[in-house]
Amino acid sequence: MGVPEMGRATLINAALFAMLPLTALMALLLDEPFIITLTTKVAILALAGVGLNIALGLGGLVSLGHAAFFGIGGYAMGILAHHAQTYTPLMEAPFLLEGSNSMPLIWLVAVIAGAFAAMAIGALSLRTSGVYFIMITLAFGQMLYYFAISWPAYGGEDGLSIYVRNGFPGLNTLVPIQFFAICFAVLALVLFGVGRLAASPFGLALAGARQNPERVQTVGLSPYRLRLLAFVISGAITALAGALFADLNRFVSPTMLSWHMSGEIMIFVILGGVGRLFGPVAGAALFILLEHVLGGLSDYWHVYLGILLLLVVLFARGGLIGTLAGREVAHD
Amino acid sequence: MSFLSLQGIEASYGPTQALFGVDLSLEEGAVCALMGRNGMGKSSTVKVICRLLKHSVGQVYFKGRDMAMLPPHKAAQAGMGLVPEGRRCFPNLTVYENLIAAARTGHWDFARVTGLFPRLAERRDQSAASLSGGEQQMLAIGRALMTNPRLLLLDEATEGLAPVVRQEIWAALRILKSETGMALLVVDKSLRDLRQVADSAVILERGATVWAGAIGDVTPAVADQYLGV
Amino acid sequence: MTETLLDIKGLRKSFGALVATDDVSLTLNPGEIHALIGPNGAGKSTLIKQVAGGLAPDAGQVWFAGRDVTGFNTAARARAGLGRTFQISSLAMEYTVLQNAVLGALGARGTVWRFFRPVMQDAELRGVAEAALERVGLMDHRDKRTAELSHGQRRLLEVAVALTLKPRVFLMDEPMAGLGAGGSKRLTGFLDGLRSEAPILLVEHDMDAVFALADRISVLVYGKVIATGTASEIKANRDVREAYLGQEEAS
Amino acid sequence: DGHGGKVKVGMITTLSGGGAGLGIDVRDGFMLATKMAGNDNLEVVIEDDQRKPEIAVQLADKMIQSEKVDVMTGIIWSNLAMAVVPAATAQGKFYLSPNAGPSALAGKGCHPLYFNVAWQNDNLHEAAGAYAREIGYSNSFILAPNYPAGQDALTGYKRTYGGALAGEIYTKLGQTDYAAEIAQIRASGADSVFFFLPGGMGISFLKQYAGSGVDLPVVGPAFSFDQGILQAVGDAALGIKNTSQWNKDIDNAANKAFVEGFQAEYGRLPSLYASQGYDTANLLLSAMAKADVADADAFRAALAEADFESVRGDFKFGPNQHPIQDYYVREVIKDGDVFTNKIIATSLTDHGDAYAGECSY
Amino acid sequence: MSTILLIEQILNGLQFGVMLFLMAAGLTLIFGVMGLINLAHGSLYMVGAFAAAAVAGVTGSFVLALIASLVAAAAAGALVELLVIRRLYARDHLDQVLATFALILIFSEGTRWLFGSFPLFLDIPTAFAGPVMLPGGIQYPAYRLLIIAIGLLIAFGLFQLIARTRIGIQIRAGESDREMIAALGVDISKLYTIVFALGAGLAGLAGALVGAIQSVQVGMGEPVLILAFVVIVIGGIGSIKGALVGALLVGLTDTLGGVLLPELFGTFMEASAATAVGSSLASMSIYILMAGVLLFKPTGLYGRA
Ligand SMILES: Nc1ncnc2c1ncn2[C@@H]1O[C@H](COP(=O)(O)OP(=O)(O)OP(=O)(O)O)[C@@H](O)[C@H]1O
Ligand SMILES: Nc1ncnc2c1ncn2[C@@H]1O[C@H](COP(=O)(O)OP(=O)(O)OP(=O)(O)O)[C@@H](O)[C@H]1O
Ligand SMILES: CC(C)C[C@H](N)C(=O)O
Ligand SMILES: [Mg+2]
Ligand SMILES: [Mg+2]
Repeated sequence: MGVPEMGRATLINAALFAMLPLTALMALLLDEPFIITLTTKVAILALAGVGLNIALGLGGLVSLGHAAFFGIGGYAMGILAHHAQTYTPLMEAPFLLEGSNSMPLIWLVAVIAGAFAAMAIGALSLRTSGVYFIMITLAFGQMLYYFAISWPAYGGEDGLSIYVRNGFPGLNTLVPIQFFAICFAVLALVLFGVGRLAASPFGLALAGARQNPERVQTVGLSPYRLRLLAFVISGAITALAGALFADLNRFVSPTMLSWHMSGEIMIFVILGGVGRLFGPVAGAALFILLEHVLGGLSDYWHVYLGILLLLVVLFARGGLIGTLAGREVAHD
Repeated sequence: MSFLSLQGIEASYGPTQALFGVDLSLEEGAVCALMGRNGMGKSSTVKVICRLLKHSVGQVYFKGRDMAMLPPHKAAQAGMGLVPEGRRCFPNLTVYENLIAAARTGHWDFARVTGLFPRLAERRDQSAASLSGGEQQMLAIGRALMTNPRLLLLDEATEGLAPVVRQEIWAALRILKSETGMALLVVDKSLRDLRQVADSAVILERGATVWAGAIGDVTPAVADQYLGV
Repeated sequence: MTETLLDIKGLRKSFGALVATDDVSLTLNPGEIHALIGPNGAGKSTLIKQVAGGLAPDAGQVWFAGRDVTGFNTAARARAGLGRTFQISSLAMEYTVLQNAVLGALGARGTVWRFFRPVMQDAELRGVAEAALERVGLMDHRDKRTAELSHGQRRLLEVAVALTLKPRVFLMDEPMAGLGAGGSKRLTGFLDGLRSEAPILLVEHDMDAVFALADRISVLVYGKVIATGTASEIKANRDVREAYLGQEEAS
Repeated sequence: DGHGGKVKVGMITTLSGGGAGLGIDVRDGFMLATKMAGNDNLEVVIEDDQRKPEIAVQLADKMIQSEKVDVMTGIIWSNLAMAVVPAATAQGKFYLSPNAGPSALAGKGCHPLYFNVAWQNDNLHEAAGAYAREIGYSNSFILAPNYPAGQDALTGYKRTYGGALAGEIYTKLGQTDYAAEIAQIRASGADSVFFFLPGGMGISFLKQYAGSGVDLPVVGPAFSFDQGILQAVGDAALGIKNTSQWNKDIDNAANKAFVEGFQAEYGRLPSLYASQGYDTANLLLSAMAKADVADADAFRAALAEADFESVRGDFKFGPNQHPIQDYYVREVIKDGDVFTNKIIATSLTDHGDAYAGECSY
Repeated sequence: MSTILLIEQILNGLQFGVMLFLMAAGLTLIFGVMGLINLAHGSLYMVGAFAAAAVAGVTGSFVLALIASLVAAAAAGALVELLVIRRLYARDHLDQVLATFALILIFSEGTRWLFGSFPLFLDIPTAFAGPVMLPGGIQYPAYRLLIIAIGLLIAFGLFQLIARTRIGIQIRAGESDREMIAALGVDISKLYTIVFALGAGLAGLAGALVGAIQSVQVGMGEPVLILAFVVIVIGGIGSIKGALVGALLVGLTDTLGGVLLPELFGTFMEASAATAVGSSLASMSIYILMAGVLLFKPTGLYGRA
């Protein structure tokens, strides 16, 4: 990697990153609250993508089941807030557990639940590799999806509506720009953390295991453990994004767990550039922008979306950032 | 015009240029040794000849035909057979399937190849992935012979082979050359072996031809200067 | 003689009807190079895999530094001090040469569970890695991506990574393969010096190197050790000449 | 602030993907009514929800925050309605449902600003149950997909049917092969079959049922026998009885104008959904004639009067602002080349819904 | 449950399996043999069904409709291969995922553009319309027997093609090293176009055959696509035999799970709760099956490491 190119990538990353708050601020000035909401959506979906990118980009673990974690985060929010909203306890025996509508607490629960789910799913799935891994993660995702649809306690396929957004100490989360600020701050923190992670010894070993597991073993490291940990971190971050997404919509339903969702998160990552720290940000921004702009054009706007995506894959190799930063893709 | 000729070839992998002016020519039925230290461009030259690498400057002629626009399979059909560096057997195919995958009719058939390498007959229905390194090497050579080429490109074809087998292969190639008039371009590290089969030699340094002549003229001094022996 | 470092006892491995390793026992002592030669398909790589941990033997044990490591997996054996090179290069192809070496150094350090310190700025790891690259002569290429190396250069990197592990024993599967004549000569010199750091179990078809280096040579044919001895003993062995060396090598 | 009688409507409906036909019909019915009324004070913004609840929620945010609409409508699917309606009404917007009628919004979750112009989800199934009882079926085999609307469907049927059940099955949502269910029906000794399988599921079921040799009578709600999909089912549907609050042969002036107008404008026969969209627009127009939307109470009262010419004939709202109306039994017939429905009986008259009692504002 | 019913359900399971195989066969060719993740395979299935419906609508002939489905889907496949897919072989699986996802969007909405938003009509020919009586007093739809026959025939043909013919060998060789097989003189590009078109044609044929007893509508391919992926993963990617066995397993599990689980729960639960719980579990059953198989055989039943 040449130094000037690195410089260019950094520049693009900075520009991309600044674009989000700038858009939000601009919308605030123009009194276009919906644009702020859209920007918030980009930030949250980017966060989900950043989570997936740890497994996908760094670890080479192509998970088509990340909607499971996204949805688990969503339901963590939905269930806690639902109980708080209806003043019913979450459980009474063996000890009393109340619902909650405090965002930080919900996040904590989402992250822990996501991590545990990723641990369980990962521990089993990582026995396979390649396409089989894609499919087994899909299988676990679909199991959760069908479970959520037919489990009546929390709305089944109808999902759960939460009428007010959960609270964050000192902020009014219902004001779009304030909620945006929260989501953006979370994204920024996670990006910083993941950036460090990628450059750390763990990151080097993990990416090494992606390229050549045999090699990592012969230097005395266990690819399985490296990957499992990556998968857990990845699931936890995606779950956090799920909790935020549920809060954005004040709604959660099994569609958050469907394979379409997994596919969409993956598409943000690929579109932006696999393994690029800021790739999911670029990918989510472009996708949401297209969806929003094209959606108004015609009943058949999916055709245009399809064509544009196709052009990106065929001609923008290495995703958006890869193309802009001008470095050829790593794998050939 | 020669059977095979390269003039002023330059070629790159993406942004990295590997060849900076390779000249080489070979007559029908002749054997040329391509030599040079590691990373000097021997394999890249071989790839340019069989079109796996496109050159940006210079000309490649094979049997009087400009190869510039030909895709690899056309080059092969024109009569080139490749034993690539690193063997590249098809791991998911059996030995037999590897051999017949791209076979063309001619002198070399399954019986003749397994006559040369009896081990391959013993392993006929085993997957190539489970062969030993040397067995894979035999398979790669056999596979190229099965296409009955007029020009055989051998890139480190004896790497990892036991000395006896190596000697057998060179012996077979010598017979081949005299009986069928097949031309050979050989990359190999053993100067001693090359001296037995080759007629001429070309030495590369930093991607360019720096020495060419009869194999007998590769004196210890030349070898020391260019090959570090 | 000092105590044996690596002790292979009665290893046996078959693939279906094929007995690839047939009751093989070998030892490796400190300071020596023990070469393993034999025809293609004799079972040399299979043996190395069983010692390094990629393949479980059907019977027999591998003792290393007084411990039975037969039940260890590859990673555990590497941590115990078995450093291996592959017959066919096995490297992280997208990494730079230096990153590959740092990965080795990291493995040798044992702990990767650090999440926030940039690894390429870790002076200690870099030091180990660069020293190893220097020794095999790849320092000039350290920022090249491994995929851009020529075949021979990759072989050298393979050796360099093994060096970073600071192993107590080297298991080398055809390190000379793919090196030019000059390269082989240099590597031969290098390995000669290396044996004082850690003994080497060396599989090689390059007889010049084997005869120049080996203190002892074992010959494997059809999975069985048919002879063990010094270079001159082996050269003089008729069976070995017939099965393996052929005419000129022995002359 | 006074709107000067202007009303801005936000329509969120399904216009792309597999379920698009329903949304397109609702939209077309709605737009036909506004065109026929020629009322310049009505402005409609339309967005495609792609049948995804999350997208619907975000579009609702957009309608409310950026478009600043007064009234919302359009949603086809119950799960999307559950996602959007409570939030919209909580923010003071009127919501007029042209199709989905989940029980939660009819009972405890009812809201003064929420009006359902179609039916409560159970209604058509109740009508089917009532018909089955009347005609003397006493051992029905019933099936529906395993999701809330499916559970509502079987509950609704059982509520009015009252006979024994030969079997009760929940199928997988989106299932396309029903051989196993049909075998169970064959073996069950049932005297009739009731099913609720909307969309492609119903088409598959009917075709496979027809080929199976089982010839028990079938009843179901209109959804699997409506104009849009009847042609795709073909002969397999002929003669089947289905229940609906509307049909194109209902004899009144409004319906006649609607059916003719729709055919003239779009070149196809209108469907149930189109009729619902059409009625929704006319309800809205009738309220606009009486009150300003800025005065929410007055506008709500005007809506509640339901003072418009419904294509269904008599139409009024119950206490929970869901329809009180007649439900008919239709039979699938072939009219020339076209499959269509003919009303053969009235199943329920002036029928409300079971949840109204739970609703209090 | 009576034995006869159980046997009939097993038959149904097998038949559903064969139906899945029809779809999985083309997918295994493309996915397994060429190493390409083709999410748009479901779209080709849809193209076949629509082509058949359109031709049947005009000509009234089912045989012509089947031919049209094959031709239209194969042509669409060849076109897609030439324009898009061939640039993707050398790429990461992920690029293939994105590109073929884009193709789904284009195909689905393009079809809706051409044919409208309402399902189309395609019916089975009258010769196969009714049930036939099998030994043991089982009534079984004749058309489903026809599907079983066609499916098994295709299975046999494909197996021969891939395992026995030289073309099959070359295709498999190309899967592991495209460049090398080209360097040996095989025009792998042309070969792949043909294979892709063949796989597409099979998907189209499956779409038409299945469309006659299901609904022909936009998006009909997606649920089957996922099932077909499940099938070939259970069977082991690249193995035609595996695809057949996997399809039968999935068919049986799905059918019998849906029938037996509610009954099982009914033995100790109240009826309507038992149906609900039983059918929830049944809808998860094939995924549980897949996860189970992969845990014990990480490369599927007949897959290679
Ligand atoms: N795929 C590649 N991408 C980028 N650069 C490459 C690639 N392959 C080779 N090179 C570069 O091209 C140069 C020539 O390599 P080549 O493989 O032709 O050498 P060689 O003479 O065959 O060496 P060896 O004896 O080690 O095989 C080397 O400097 C190498 O780094
Ligand atoms: N997984 C396997 N399945 C079946 N046979 C195998 C397997 N692995 C190795 N073999 C066979 O075992 C024998 C020994 O192979 P091995 O790789 O150990 O040979 P080697 O002595 O290293 O040969 P070379 O010098 O050619 O590298 C070979 O004949 C090979 O075909
Ligand atoms: C068209 C109808 C069958 C829709 C149904 N009300 C649902 O919520 O799914
Ligand atoms: Mg080379
Ligand atoms: Mg070996």
